[in-house]
Amino acid sequence: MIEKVLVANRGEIAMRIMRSCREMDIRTVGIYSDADRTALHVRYADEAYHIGKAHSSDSYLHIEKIIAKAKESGADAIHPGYGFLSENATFSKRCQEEGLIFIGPDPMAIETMGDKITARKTMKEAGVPVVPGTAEPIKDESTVVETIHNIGLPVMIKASAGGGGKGMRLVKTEEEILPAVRSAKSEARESFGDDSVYIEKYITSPHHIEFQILEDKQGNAVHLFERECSVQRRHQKVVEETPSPVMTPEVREKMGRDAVNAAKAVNYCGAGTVEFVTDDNLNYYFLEMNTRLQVEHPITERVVGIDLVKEQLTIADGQDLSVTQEELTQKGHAIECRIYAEDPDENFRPSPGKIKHITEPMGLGVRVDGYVYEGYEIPIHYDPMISKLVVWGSTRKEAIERMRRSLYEYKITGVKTSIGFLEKVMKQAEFAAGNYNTNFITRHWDELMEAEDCGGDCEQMAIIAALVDFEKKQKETPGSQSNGKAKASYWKYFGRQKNLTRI
Amino acid sequence: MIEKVLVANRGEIAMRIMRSCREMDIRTVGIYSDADRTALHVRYADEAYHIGKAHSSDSYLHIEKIIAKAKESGADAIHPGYGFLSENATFSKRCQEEGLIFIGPDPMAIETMGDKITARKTMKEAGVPVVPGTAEPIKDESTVVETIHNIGLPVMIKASAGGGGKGMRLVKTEEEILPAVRSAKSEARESFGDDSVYIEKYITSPHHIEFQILEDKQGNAVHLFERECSVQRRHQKVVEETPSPVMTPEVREKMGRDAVNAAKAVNYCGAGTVEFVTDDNLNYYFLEMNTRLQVEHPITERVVGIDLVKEQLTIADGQDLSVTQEELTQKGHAIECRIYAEDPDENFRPSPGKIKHITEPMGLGVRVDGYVYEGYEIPIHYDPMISKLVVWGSTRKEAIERMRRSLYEYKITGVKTSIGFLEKVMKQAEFAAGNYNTNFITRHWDELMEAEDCGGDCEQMAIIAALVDFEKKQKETPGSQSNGKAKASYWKYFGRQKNLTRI
Amino acid sequence: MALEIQIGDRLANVEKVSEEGSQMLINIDGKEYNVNVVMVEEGVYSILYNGKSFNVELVNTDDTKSYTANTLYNSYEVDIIDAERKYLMSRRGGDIDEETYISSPMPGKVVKIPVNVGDEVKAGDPVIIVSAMKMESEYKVKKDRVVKEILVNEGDVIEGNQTLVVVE
Amino acid sequence: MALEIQIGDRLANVEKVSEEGSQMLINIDGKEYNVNVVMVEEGVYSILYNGKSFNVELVNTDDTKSYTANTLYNSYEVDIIDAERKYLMSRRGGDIDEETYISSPMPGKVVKIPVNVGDEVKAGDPVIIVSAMKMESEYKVKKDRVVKEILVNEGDVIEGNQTLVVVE
Repeated sequence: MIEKVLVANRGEIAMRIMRSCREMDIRTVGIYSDADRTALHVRYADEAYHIGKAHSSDSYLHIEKIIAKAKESGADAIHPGYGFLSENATFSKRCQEEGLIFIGPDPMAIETMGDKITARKTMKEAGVPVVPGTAEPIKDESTVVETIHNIGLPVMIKASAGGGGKGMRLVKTEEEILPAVRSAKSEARESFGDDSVYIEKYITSPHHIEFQILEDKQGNAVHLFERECSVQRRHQKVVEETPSPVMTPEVREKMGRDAVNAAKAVNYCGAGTVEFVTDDNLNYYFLEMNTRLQVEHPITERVVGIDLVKEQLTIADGQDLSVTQEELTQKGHAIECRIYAEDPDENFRPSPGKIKHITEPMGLGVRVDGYVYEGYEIPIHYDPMISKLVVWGSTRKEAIERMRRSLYEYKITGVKTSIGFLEKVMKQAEFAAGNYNTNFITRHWDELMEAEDCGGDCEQMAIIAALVDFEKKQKETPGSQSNGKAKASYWKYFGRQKNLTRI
Repeated sequence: MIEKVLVANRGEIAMRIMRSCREMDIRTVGIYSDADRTALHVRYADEAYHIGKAHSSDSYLHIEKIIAKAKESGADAIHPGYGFLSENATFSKRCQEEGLIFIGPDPMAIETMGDKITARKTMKEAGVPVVPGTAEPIKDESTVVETIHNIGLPVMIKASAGGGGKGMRLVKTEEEILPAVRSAKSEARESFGDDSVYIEKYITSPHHIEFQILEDKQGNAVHLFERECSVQRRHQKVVEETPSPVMTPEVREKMGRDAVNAAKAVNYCGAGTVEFVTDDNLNYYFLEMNTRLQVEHPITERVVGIDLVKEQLTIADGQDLSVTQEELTQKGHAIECRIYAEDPDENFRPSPGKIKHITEPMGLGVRVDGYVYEGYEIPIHYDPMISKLVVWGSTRKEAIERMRRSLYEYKITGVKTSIGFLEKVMKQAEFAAGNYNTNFITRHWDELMEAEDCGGDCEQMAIIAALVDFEKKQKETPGSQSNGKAKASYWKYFGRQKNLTRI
Repeated sequence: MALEIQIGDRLANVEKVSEEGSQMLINIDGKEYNVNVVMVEEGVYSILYNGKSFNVELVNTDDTKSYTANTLYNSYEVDIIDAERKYLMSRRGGDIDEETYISSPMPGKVVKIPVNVGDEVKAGDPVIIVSAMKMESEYKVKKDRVVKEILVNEGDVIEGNQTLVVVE
Repeated sequence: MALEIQIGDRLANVEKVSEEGSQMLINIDGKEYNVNVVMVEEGVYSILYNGKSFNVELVNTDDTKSYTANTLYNSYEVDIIDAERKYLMSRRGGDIDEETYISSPMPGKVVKIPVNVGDEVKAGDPVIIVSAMKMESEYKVKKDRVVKEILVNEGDVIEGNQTLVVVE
């Protein structure tokens, strides 16, 4: 069995991986950049080594430095986490060459899935549905019209040589077809000197639904059902849940089978995720495959009852999958909210800084995967995600209620966070109804940006607390008032006022 | 539906109840004694009222004060938690009289189960096995011998008028019967002037196994399977798990049925626990019924997937049980460790005081139900339990590994805790094997008391940390050395400095 | 001691009328509040008022007289306006041009300074670009200005609210 | 600066030989340790030594020179023996009879004082009973003694390590 794992990552995912390693009695090696000496994964690891400067290219992305540390420390495997080198075929290859176990698929699977065109082709061959459309550019008008009819409306016409929306036309009705084709082609010709176009099925209200898969080196593969990830802001997932509220048992079985086929088509090894775009009628199309652990993997763990990191480790070790498809079931409902150090009131700008105080939600059905602690200074160099709040409920309704309760309990000060924003997401009737798609946040923007109010008394209580605190400090430090240094504070005071008024 | 609940308790259980209330959108009223103004349940409740002095009889046990506060605050129900008034029939009755919903059974059920003799009688009538023995004292020697033969060896002979071990004899073999009966009777006569005796079946290596039950006001009753609570120190549970490692499906079904019958025999209402003493061959006998929520209820919640507090609330509200027996299943394995503020190295003496620092374990399969926070001073007046660490694993082995990992991560300073002791319990081979009984801690006392050692380097690292910390403080506070008085004035100076620079 | 406390746009007159242990009578703009106030953690206050349980967390911002006060849903900027501050405010009046000191509200790294001292910049022109957590933010002038002073260099790691560029 | 540090029963000679940022060379009883030491939280140190990651939490006990140091499994009492403390120790010598000051190691409430000043008590007799968290503890004299002073009353709430009864 693998005895020592180097975790080539930081933040919550490094902690997540090390926790499972510890349960399996596998020793862990952490690496850290200049910016991460005080990071929790350095404290939690059995061993920790400095790897380079704060910039990722000199540390968490530096393949050779990481491999050297793995060998130096006697690690027999490397877990890349997500992000950084997790989908880097070269890294997977270099590990192979150096006799280190890369906890993930081989370079070929990463490469195939990493290239959109190759992935699409491979999936088509494997019988996995891809978004209907033309593989080659078309010039002839009648062929274009015929193709559109074959694909079925609505479709998107895109200029082959295109970009920036030029030569792009959305076609919803029969009558629009010919005029749209003509104007698209003419605009394309004018813009790019080339009037050939692609045709692609247009998904009106797309859902992002993904399937977790596991495959061992013996070729045994299973799926662990779906995750609904349609609550997105600027293509970034904000909330994920499983099961998907729009899923049916029949479609689940079909999609699951396709996800397994997608993995088998590239001789996948380890944990991966097959992402589908799905329309309101549950027609689904392969989008891409993430050849690594996902941020949102914990909701699957909770509902299916499998530790995915442990499965990654035993698979990497060459062992058989611990479960068969028939043994896998979903129980209850899980939701994840991603907590970011960002200021929703200021267009979600990042909010790095020092954590003053944290109160984590506790009790039945609550899991927090985080890495910040009181007094920790979140570096400016990396991702602003500070934790993932995962709840489980026996029903979707209970899960939402529990998520609301947990967000209510979750207090982080020192930096701004998205907690309040997420509370508002949980309160939307459309979210409760479960029939949302990726337009959810855009459509509810105004409600989500509305200030909440805890009533007039709150303001009075804030005044009272400030008064009591100020008088308390006055008593503790008599005479701190009456001197010239106060002038400095005055300037800062205005500095702050300035910032406020700009808001 | 119940709209506002007064929680007549404190500590982790008050928090536990309020969390579920919040998820159900039920408002909560907390009460607090002089010692509890800063307690977490006061901060978490929607409303909180002072109720009396630190001594429980003036606060958490004062029925009339609590009822008055419930009415004053407009609460429609009272949740007693466990301990305090939770098994007080008078309290249940007074709530009834005042038109308040008591979240628990009616006075009759509490009374019946509260009296050992009545409970035993009621159970026998309901066909629930009780420890075989004589219901009436016997004087006649030949009747005694006959009774012993009927019950079967081993038995315990106890003086009817007895106490303190006088007139008590353990009989294991046929030959011992007559001499034991005679000496017991003669000792009883000498000690108490009465030579009549009871005979009771003796359970050699007893397991403490209990069944969780739920019954609604319509008489629907289910059991939620067993909890194994045999890791005990001085009859106090230390570790609990479910399923019991010694249980078989057949016995589980039989015991479960008996537990339901026990509840039905007293027209039970709400959540309750039927405790059985069980021998190595899984012969089981009714011990007592706890007519309230148990400390260890979370392990059942985790494996069965039911929020027991929510069930209590909906049952109290008059609603039907949310599940039938057929729908209930156990998934995976859960273990609870009770974390106490006590010093295992000093004969487990209580260790109240101020919490300096807490790091709670996090991640997959971990639940912490606690109530202390950094800076909180644990009062000297109440129970030393500060939290319950509950883990789940897909197998018992994984649950143990996860519990070890979680105990490793769990750091509390400022007070002594039982965390290290529990780590040693988890490491015992006999615990891992699962065939332990209530003698477990006594039998492994020496191993459990052994000091662990993290190796010679730890001592060196402690020295280094102390050196660095001391030098750091020296630098920050120059001249603090010279003498006591200088130090005091220095601190004033420093306080002022700090204030100035902050301005 | 009566004080003025600024909370958001509102200026409140506040006075602690009496105090017995944690029980206090506090007058805010003429209305009396009978409250029980206890600091339970550093900077965290538990307040019971009319039975209701409130939690207020105070974080000192620039000095001991300025706070961010977090309640359940709201976050307030609170300033204690005592005699000293009042005096200073009256002396300085409102004559500071707030837009001449360009700063970033959060810490980060200076990615680019597309201007030099002496440059004339137009309203809306960026004068500095700061990166934090993989996101870049441009800071622009709101009116036509001249770059007077540049206090940082490209590549510098900066604090939040630190003046980076001065224009006039 | 070379120091003596008492850890448990052991007296160690400790010196910081050199320091560069968080990287330090520390000599303990003649052996050199090349360590990377950072205080990550108040009183919590992360130490990397030979690649291994150690966490040491320090809690000051009586003063800034006395600590409880918690490592993974062990808890140590650590005292910095600097010149001042050395002098105090030498002055005080070992002439304090610790058994004449009866105290409870933990806070609690005095339940009963079964003796009066002037009473002669036998070895093993309890002189005070303290209750904490629903558990009572008796504190007994180890030799035959006379009760000299009783510093608390029944019902008093007491601190840990506070002298309760003096015997001689």
